[in-house]
Amino acid sequence: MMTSLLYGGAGVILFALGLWAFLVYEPLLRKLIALNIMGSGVFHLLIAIAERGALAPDPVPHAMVLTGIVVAVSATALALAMGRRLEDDDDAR
Amino acid sequence: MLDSLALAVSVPLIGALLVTAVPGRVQGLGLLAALATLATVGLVTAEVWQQGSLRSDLGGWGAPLGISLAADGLSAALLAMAALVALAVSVYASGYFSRGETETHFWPLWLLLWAALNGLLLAADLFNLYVTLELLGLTAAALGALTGTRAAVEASLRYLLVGLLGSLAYLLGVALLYTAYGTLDMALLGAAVRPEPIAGSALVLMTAGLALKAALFPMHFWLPPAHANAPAPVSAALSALVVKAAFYLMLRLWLDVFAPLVTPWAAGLMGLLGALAVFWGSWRALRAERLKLMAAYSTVAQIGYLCLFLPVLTALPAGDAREDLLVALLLMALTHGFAKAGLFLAAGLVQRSAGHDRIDDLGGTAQHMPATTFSIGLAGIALIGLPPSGSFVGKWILMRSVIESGQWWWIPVILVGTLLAAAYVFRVLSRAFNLEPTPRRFVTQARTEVPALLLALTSAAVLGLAARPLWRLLGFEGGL
Amino acid sequence: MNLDQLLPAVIVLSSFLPGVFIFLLKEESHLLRGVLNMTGAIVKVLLVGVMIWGVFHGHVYETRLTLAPGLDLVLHADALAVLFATLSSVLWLVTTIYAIGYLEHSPNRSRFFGFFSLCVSATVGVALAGNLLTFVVFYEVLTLATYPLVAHRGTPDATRGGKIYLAYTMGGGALLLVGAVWLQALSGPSDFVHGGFLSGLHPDVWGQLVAIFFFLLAGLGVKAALVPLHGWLPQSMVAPAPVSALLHAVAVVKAGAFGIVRVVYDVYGVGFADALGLLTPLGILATITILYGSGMALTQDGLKKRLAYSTVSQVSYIALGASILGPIATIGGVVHLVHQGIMKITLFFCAGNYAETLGVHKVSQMDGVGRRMPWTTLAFSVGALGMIGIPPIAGFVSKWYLAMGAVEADAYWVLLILALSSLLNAGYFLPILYRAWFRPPPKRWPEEHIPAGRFETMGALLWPPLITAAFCLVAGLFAAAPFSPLEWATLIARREYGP
Amino acid sequence: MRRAGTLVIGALVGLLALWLLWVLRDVLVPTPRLAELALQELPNTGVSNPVTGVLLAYRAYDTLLELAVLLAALLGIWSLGAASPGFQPAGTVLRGMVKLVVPLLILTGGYLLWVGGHAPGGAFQAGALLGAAGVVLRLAGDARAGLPPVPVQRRLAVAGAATFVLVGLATMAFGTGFLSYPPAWAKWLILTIETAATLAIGVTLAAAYVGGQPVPRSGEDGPL
Repeated sequence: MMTSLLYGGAGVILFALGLWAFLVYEPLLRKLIALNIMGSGVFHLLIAIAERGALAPDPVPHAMVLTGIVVAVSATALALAMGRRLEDDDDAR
Repeated sequence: MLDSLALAVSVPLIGALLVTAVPGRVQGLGLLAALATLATVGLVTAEVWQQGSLRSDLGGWGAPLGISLAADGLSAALLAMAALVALAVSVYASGYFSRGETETHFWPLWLLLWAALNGLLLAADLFNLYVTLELLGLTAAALGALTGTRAAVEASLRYLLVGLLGSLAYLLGVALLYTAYGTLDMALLGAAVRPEPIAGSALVLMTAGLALKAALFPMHFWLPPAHANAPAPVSAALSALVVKAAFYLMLRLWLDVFAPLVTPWAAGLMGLLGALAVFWGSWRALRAERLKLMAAYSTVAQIGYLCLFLPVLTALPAGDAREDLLVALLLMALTHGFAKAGLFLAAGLVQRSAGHDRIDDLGGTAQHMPATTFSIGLAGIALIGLPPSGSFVGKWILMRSVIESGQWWWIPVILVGTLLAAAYVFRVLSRAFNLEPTPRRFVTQARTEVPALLLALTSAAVLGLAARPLWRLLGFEGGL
Repeated sequence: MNLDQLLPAVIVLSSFLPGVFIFLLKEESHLLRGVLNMTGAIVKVLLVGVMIWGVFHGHVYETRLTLAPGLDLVLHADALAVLFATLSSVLWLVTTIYAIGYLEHSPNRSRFFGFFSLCVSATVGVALAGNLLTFVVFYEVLTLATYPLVAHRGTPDATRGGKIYLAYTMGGGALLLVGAVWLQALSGPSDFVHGGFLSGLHPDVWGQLVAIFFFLLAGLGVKAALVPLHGWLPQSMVAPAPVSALLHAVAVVKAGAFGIVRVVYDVYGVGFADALGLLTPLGILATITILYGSGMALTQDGLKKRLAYSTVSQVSYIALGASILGPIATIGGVVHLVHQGIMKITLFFCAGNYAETLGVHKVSQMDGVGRRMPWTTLAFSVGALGMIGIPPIAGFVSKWYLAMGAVEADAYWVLLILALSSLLNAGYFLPILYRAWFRPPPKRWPEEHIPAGRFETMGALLWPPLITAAFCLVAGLFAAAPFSPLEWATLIARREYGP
Repeated sequence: MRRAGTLVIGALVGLLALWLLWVLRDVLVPTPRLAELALQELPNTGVSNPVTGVLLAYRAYDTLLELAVLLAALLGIWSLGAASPGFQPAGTVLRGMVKLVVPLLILTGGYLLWVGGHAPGGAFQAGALLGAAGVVLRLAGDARAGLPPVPVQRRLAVAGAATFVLVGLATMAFGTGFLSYPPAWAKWLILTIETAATLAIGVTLAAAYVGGQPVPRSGEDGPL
């Protein structure tokens, strides 16, 4: 119970930190990292709830996290590619 | 066993995979996939028409362990609208993009977006919805950047980031719900949800995330640049379908999953945001210098319009009046979908023909393209909500319900919205009357002009006069 | 569905479908366009003729399309509907001939005639509307169809006129919509019936009914050009003459006045409206408008502007008739719906002829115009004298019944208004007639477009005003004949006040 | 001013965090959850690793769409223009290491793919390793990250989702319903899907790292 709250709470705090950084900082890279931290926060929470008490871990949140990671990677990749495209444009000027 | 629900998602997906693998025949294969998708959606709609609602347990597991797809009248109607709009967009795109790079990039992403849209409208599982939301967001952002201009890439990047933020808020909400209730299936959750803090937090997080994606005021800031800078067929799809999809999901959550939690105050807040969106979006549309920017701001206003339904809907007791209002909301959404798509497609033609889309300098172009000007006019009628458009019927029922539920303060909002819409639409249309010589003929490029015209015509005339089947589709009295 | 259920819809479509085809025509297909136009116009007149015969013999013509539960689109032919439908379809036929002649050689005719056809479809829809929803639908479609005609010329003036026209009519439409929806929320879905359908409502909502009346009146008053909602009318004079004729005599202004008549007689019922105290404000508004319009007309030098203000004034006779409780005043108001139409369209045709033939746009340029264009000026004189109320022209009949009605209702002040107004009418029309007939013509006309030949101007321009002028005389001389406007108005009044 | 804004946002976000912590404090109890049901049904899935069971049996449809998400990202990246030319060719030492590491990564990937059926592992982990091999190659100077020509890349990138959806349609055609594997076939179908998915993920990740359609070498395939 306490451990779960610790992990889950850490997830919430990560989410909040990421949200704060996303809202406050301008540069693309920081925003992207912030988003990934937010994502990690949610994943953290999911992992925490998978292992509540002494029962066997719940595989459903685990699978959700795996899927979530792939989605996050894809989105980050696309955002980075767009950012790079913008920087290339700047260089070309 | 033909599973029409699974087909409605997998057919466009297969189409996307095909055109990715065989880029040499992208246009032919793409159009073929579009037709096939329309056929599957037709099948879904027909089955819903006959059976009321459909449900399919993918993999045979069933809820809560497996994922289900489900369709009812609401989703079937939106699915059908999306398919018709998407087909028109596809035909238009086949004439709009010159053969080459852009076309190769457009088709696979476009079909993926369509698959995501169908997936979202049919999903019955909250986490699956997250995946479809992300697929939708990624494809939409990538398509928005297809023009390759700096403004477009910048706007799309912002769109992507905002979309991700929205999805993460949504996902956190899903995680909270799973924590509390141990299921992800919407129907099961709807039965389990109790008015308690964790469910309330999930509702707030998910609504906020989706409002961001639906560009509800004041979270609309990303929409106008993204929609205005995308290539015309993409703008049409983004404004008509993608934004509506987020709103649809929000509506589903409010009405089906979180119904016990929705207080009059919460619904009133949504209505207030909607009212502000109507004012702000319409005002900015009126001041917009460019046609596509005007259309984009008009989308902000229209989403606001849809939100006005929420407080009235919650105030009405279950019964005929509430059912009528729900259909009116749907009718409004459908009409706006067709109208906005038609408007953007037409705006794209104007832009291409004139080399720009500055409203003040459009005179000659409008005069030379009567069919396109007509499309803008017809779509405009539907956006204003003039008869015989579907939004007129929707507005009538909304106003009637507003009066009956005693929330008369929404009436001025509706009126001001209508008049501002008339002002921005006719600001464009008045450019069509000038001293230029006579146009050559009504339609000059059938492949691009006719889809726009048909969409606009559907919104302005067909939906309003033939709305009755919607009652039957949703299983309400008063249908055919 | 039998034919009786289809006829109203067919009548509306008889001009709508040609309109749609006309849009799709190539600009050069003048002949085909003319044929389509005329076919639509003639078919419509014939169908309306069938309907008159049927209504007279007790047939019920009703087309009903359910848009949504409680929202029926109803086209229903009662006596009042038939009266207005006949007026608009007959005058449309005449105006079509005139417009084909008037617009020869000008650009964008496909667009013009397309909207022209839509415009009359909407007007007939307004005429046949069987409930408020249907009325609102066609009323708004009418706005949409007339805007392109007002803005047609594309000059900065036309654009501005169009904008003002829209601003007024859209605002009015919004208010009308509120009134109509509010009314439906109170009374449920109801069709127009003689004597109204509201008197059974609980007295608690009477206050709301009064408010609704003013919403409806504001919406209708814009098109009917009631002061202070008349501002668009003089501005929209930039439109081509056939459009002005259409706006003033056939479609827009008439739709507003017709709507007021409908609301007073068939929604509230004139007795109930009187009980709610609604007739007095309506009468006051009409009076102000009558006097203001005439006063403004006196000061205008532009011929069309003078006619426009005259319309503002004349149309309010209809509202005035509706505001007096009593069958005779009702007859006067309703019959003026027709009489004002045929007289005013004659005047606008003539004004168009002067402009098109000689380039004469102002009253001050009209010296001796009667010698150069005697037939046109003759028609103009008939219309003008009718407006003043000189017997035996149609206008006299209207004013006579209004006056009698006022006496019947003990509203003697109306007599004063009528006298004053007629004096003002004379004040702005007689000088024109004097100039035209008795002053010597100038050496050169401002811009002589059409030289005098066998006729003083083109045949297509000359015949329409002559025909409508003849109508004015016939409607006055044979007012007591069966099927005359007066007889028809009497029938309507009899049904409204009931046995 | 800006600082004040930052503080306000910080305060609001902090409040949100506190609220969520308060909400979570008493719901982190063991029930309710799907674990028991998932473990109970596991023998019917054809795999014995519960996470793989969720990913490829219970929630296979999610995984299918997720492959589509990955593909969408790659397509988006490709649509943004050509890739940058890449890095300097690696020096001797690095090249030697690459020669060692890349085969090892591929081998490990293969192992993870196989083991995923009954222990932690599976297509994503394996695909990630393949992608990593591509990244290493690109860092070492191979402009195309060891990937085949673009037309082949396209086919490989769609292979995962295509196999997946075709299996789904096939099971539908055979009457068991979309993605309902017949028990006898389940294990092999899942393995087939996972293999295709591994390849697709590996290729997609590597291609995404290249970051655009590679500039064609002379005499080779053109940009499509």
